[in-house]
Amino acid sequence: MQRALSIRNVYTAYGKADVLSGVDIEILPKKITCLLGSNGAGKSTLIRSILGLTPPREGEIIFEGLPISGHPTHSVVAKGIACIPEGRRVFPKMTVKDNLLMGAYLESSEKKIKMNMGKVFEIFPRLEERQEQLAGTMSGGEQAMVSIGRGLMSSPKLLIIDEPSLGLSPALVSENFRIIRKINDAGTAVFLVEQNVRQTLAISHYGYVLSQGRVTAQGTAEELKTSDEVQQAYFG
Amino acid sequence: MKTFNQKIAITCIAVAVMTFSLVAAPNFANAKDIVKVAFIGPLTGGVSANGIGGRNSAELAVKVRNEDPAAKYTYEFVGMDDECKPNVGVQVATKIASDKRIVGAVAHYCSAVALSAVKIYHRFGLPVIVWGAVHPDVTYGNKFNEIFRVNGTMINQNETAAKFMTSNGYKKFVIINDTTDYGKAHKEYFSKFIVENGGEIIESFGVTADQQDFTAELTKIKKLDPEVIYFGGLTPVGVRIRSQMNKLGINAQFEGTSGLKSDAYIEGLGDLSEGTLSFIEGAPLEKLPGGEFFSSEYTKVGYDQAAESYGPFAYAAMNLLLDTIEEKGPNRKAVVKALNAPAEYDSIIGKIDFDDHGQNTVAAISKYVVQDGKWVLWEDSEYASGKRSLKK
Amino acid sequence: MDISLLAQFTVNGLMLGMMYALVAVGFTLFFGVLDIIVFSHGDVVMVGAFAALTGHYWLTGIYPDMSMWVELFFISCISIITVAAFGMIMAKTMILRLRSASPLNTLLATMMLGTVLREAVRLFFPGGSNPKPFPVLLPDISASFGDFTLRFDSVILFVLGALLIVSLHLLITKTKLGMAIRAVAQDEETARLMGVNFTLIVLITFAIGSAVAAFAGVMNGLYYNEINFGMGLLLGAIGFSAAIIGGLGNIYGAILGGFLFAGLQTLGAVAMPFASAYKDVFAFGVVILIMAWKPTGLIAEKTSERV
Amino acid sequence: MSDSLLQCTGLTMHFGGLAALSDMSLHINKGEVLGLVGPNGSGKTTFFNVVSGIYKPTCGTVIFDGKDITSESPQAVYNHGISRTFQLSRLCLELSVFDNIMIGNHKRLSRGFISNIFSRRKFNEEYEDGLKRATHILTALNPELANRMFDVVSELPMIDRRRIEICRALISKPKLLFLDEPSAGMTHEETRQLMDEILNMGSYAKGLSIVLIEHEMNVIKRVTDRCVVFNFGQKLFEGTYSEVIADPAVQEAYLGKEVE
Amino acid sequence: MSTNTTNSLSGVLCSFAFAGVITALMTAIFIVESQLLIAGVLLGTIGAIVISSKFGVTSIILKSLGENENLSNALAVLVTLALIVIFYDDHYVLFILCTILLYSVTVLGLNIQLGYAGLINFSGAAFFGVGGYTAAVLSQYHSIPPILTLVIGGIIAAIVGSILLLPILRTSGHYSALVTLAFALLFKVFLDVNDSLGGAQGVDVGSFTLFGWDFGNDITIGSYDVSFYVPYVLASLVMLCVVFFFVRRIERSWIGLCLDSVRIDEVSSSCFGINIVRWKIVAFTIGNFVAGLSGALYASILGYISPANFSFGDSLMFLSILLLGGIGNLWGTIIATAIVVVLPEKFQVIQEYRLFIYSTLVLLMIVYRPVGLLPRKTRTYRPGESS
Repeated sequence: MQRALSIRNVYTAYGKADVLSGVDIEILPKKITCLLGSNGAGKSTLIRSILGLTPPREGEIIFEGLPISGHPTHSVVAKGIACIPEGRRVFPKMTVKDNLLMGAYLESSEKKIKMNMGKVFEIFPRLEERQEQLAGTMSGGEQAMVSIGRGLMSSPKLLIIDEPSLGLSPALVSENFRIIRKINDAGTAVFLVEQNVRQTLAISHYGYVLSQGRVTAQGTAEELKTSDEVQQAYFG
Repeated sequence: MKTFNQKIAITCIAVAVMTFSLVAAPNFANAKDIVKVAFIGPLTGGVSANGIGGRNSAELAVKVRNEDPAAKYTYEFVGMDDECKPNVGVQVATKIASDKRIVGAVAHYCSAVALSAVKIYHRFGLPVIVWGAVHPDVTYGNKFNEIFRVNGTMINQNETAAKFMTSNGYKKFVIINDTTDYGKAHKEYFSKFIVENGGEIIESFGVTADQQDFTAELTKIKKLDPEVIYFGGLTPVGVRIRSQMNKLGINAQFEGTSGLKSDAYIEGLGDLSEGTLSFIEGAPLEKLPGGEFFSSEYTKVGYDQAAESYGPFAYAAMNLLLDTIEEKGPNRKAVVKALNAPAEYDSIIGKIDFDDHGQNTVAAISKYVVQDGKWVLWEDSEYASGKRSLKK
Repeated sequence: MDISLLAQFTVNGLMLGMMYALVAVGFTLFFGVLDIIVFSHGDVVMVGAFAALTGHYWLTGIYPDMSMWVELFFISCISIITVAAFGMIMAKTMILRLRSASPLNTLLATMMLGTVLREAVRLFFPGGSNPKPFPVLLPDISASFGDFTLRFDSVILFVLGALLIVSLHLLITKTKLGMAIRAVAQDEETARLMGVNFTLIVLITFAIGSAVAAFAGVMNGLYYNEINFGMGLLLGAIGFSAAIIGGLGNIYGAILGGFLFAGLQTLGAVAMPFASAYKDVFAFGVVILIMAWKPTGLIAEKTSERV
Repeated sequence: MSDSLLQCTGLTMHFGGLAALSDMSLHINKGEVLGLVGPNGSGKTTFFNVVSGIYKPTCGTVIFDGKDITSESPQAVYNHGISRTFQLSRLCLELSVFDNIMIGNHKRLSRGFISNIFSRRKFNEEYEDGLKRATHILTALNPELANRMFDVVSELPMIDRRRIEICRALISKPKLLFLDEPSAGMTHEETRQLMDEILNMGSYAKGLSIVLIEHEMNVIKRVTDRCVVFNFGQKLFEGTYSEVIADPAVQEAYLGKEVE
Repeated sequence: MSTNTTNSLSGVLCSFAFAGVITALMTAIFIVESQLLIAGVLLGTIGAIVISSKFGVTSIILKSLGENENLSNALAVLVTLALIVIFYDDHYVLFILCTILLYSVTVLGLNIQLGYAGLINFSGAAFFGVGGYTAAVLSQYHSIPPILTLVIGGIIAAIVGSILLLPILRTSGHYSALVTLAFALLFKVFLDVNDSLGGAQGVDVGSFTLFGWDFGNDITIGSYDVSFYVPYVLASLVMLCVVFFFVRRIERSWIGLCLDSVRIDEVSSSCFGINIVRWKIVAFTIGNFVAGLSGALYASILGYISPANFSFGDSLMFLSILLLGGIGNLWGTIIATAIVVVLPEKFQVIQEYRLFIYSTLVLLMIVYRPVGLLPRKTRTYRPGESS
């Protein structure tokens, strides 16, 4: 099977304590792979490891056949990975437009940037209306749009999305998931990290469950929906 | 553990004994011929050019003496830096005064430092000959037997200056002075003599020694429109004030005190220094009795910095100290006693005659003006001959 | 007070304020990208002035008949380029290392760095302990209106300073580089996620900040025609104060702070019922009052969690 | 309600335009263990922060033990008898275990200069007393930890830090204890141990009420008498554990909406 | 306390020997004049430290000193007394001793502010100076006993410091650093231009008089002329001991615990009833009081003070001593003070270069060993008690 990103036997530590201990995950091209797990399971640490923000202590991370573990973040991003971080993290004192432009920071072709921005505005017409507004003054839902749009600006091969449902109302959450699906339909591989099991599995193709820094279950979305491990991870 | 601890204890004691013997050893060796003499002056900071010039000159005196086979002792020269700061001066003074091997010192360019240090010399009985500080109180403020001075005081300086200025037709003066005793005393004496000679002090401004911007003061001064701006302070601030005067288009005559007359002033200003006046005690080097000898010796050693105006004073002071030690032996009390006895000494700066306060009474004041990038004696200048004229 | 005198004080204050603002901008830029106060910045200004002076010695040695304007251009370039390079080296070798240190340590370390720079110039620049004349490279023309003298060189310097601030503003707001700098300042980690090379941006920011400081140094030299090794100490303290009262991390705050401080000094010197020598006491006293009134600066941008 | 210890009515907390809590009313009974559950960002920790005085609520009232403590300072709230732990452990890492616990004992320590510096009789009494009590609680939690009383906290593993935090919150004999995700960062086994220990705490402090924020539902299941489910700053559901997990609205909030 | 008596006996011996070595070393450094020999002694010392730490000797010495704290405190006093006896007539060495002792006192005061409560103070030298100027003014009134002069100096420093309390309590971080920095600059300029306190020139400070005995006069004991500095060194030593005891007790009490807690985490402190404002005020005020106290004695010893003594640079020096010694470690403070005061005095060769070398060293130290010479240890409330 062809893979977009392989995570092999990764150990990551903050200080002395290992947060990830031997994680193996395969992310498929053009598919949505999800990672489920409760708070403190190590999901965010895994993302940080992939992106080079907290380099793994041991193990390999391979993107399209090339090792990227230990590379600085900007060169990982340059290879075609984009991230929509947890809590949206828009640049509060920049306009919506500037935020989107930051998403295309490594893109030099004006034409492409314009095209991508057009696409983003197509998905989120609201952003086009508000492109001169400072992102920090927008509502949570609008900031989520900025954050997702920003992630799309570099037309990445792999989009990592960290907890898109955090702090959003149910209507917005479903809307976001619909958009993620749409993004994937356009051919972008998505690595979706979520707590929200049902909606996540509803749109994913394949999934992993992370618990205490280890992968405790994996399988297709259908398999996981009925898995006890998932119930276990959430309801004990 | 126990034995190990004992080992450590033994090691420690052994180390202690060794260190003691190491320290004690050199003190028993050669004790005789060497006599220490000290120099204190500002070797760092804004007026270091004068300090280093003085240090070199004093050191030169010691070198010359050491080369003289007739000398009874070998002299060791100790040069110290007072940074032109009173507090540092007090510490350095304490240091040399409490070093019993130092028999005498030639000290201080900055009056602020000299004033604060004289008490220390008195307390420790160290004979000190001042080579540059001009505040009258250095000698006249107390009656300390240990303090002598070869250069004149600012009283003479300002009297000459005031007379000269008023006789040249200047009437309206503004004073800028730094806030040390040096600056304040200059303001006081100059004001006094100006008023006595029929001039008028319109206003005076106190400034701090590390101030960079004087535009606010100078703008006020411009409004007052004086004929002369008199500056009581040292070179660095003088350079700043003169250059900012120009920026604000103030066209008054600039006049400084002995603290301004240094080559650094001209170097710092270039053409702007032209026409600046300064008054200083003592005659120029080439007119001094031993001037030629001094400058040839100074160049022979090859110092990379000039002796500056007070170099000859430092040389003379050190020479006088060495002479006295040769005659009376390396003993502080004997030196103090000898110097207090009424006598006249010949030196490269002419006759030295101390009054009962230790002040050299021979105080000729020279007037200088900057002409073509040099301090020129007024009488020899094109200004005096009428070829050029001061600002009106 | 009559109007011409008032105009004169205003012009003096504006010149002073421009210099302070240029220094304060550096403080605030560095704080923006690294959350670090680089206290040696005032001494970098001094280094800039001395670099220009060295350039002057060197150029007049080779081409003694160079025209004023050409020389001014070249020595400014020499100063700005060397100091910018110096800023990058300093950031790379020291400041980035201090990022994980406690804020007190960074503050002290950069203060010590300032002392090292000051002492190095004093000891190793020929005759460095004496004040040095700075070449007059601007035409000596002035216009007088009563007691008010407006000097052509002041006007040029002020305009140049203003142009520099405007171009800095354009750089920060309109260019991709400026966007990256702003992004790093607002959220370093997310900026990295966008593909920003953090270290590079920090180095470039230090180059820019130091270049502005070098310009301030040249400006200082041209304005006073005299430079000395100690000029950076107070300038640094004032730049720091200006950046803080403006609100750290905000360039406009720094500029406001710079002019405000100059205004306070001028006010203290001319309009207060005490001797002009108290002007710094007055200015710093007001700074303390401002901190009590607005604990995060006049334009609060980014609260400083550190120290 | 006679046995109600804490009564919150209409608590609302706005951050800028965001309502972290809106019109939250709930009560806690004496001696009860109440579980707070809900997705991330649903306002549980904000609730703790409002009650313990770190945030001033936009509106609403908090009555504790018959006294209105709305908008009181954190110090005052502590002195009334509410203490807490923090979601991200907020121990003083560079201090010893004992020091950290004594910070929690602040209420009972004299702060005068005489007793602290000159005449140490009173200080010594307090020191012995504090040491005894700290040892007592720590032993109840984990006897080994009690032997490491003067070790630096930064050298200890996460579970021990949690224990210390709990001990710090307990030593002042509070009437009400807030535990904010005590299991975060621990393994299942460790969580289980800790929960046993929490259940034991009743033996140390009689009549102690506990409010527990927790994601591990088996913990909730084991230790709570009653649960309140938060979602979007509002109370979604209130009942026993079995009622909670049976409720479709809770299922939806937790696992997400059943998708067609 | 150690259990085995033989063991502790050899530990005591060991401590005594160590004290002997320190005395010898200090004596050597003070006596030796030749720059080469000084360099030799210093290199030897550094070499000895390096070698002995390699064999674990240093840690054993430190441990046996730490285990028996009363003994090591007494030994430290003994070493100082021994140095006083050795140099009974050497004014300059005694003066340097005074400087070390009193600078240590000031830095201990700053330690309460920064090391415990986390309040950064860039105007330490200013409060030191307030004490000094108070002594200068009071020395005109001979009827005031010295001890009262010192205490008044401390109180005035604390009062002056209270001007800054409001801005300091309201600000945090760099904003708070600016408040003290601005005050340090303001204070120096104020003294420079204010004539009533001597201006930039400075003022004389009269020596202490007690029942007609003037501290400024030399003393003759038997056939020995004892330097007038000896009583001052003794007074400084007593002051250091008292302040050291006081700061140690603060550290080992609930007060120290509250201060630590305020420094490390204000939110969690307030959740456990700790009054942050109160403890910040207490720490700032006590620190300034201590600085004023030592400043008053220092000024009396110096006999002469000027604004240049109390510049921003001096405040920086105090802070860098604190950092070099290891923030919060009282012995580290004293050792660092000794190094910072003595080294430039002994190395005259580097005269012009000393500030350059000093600042370079501090810079390297901060970059490469940010914890200082002796990092602070975990608190134990009673001497000898440890984990």
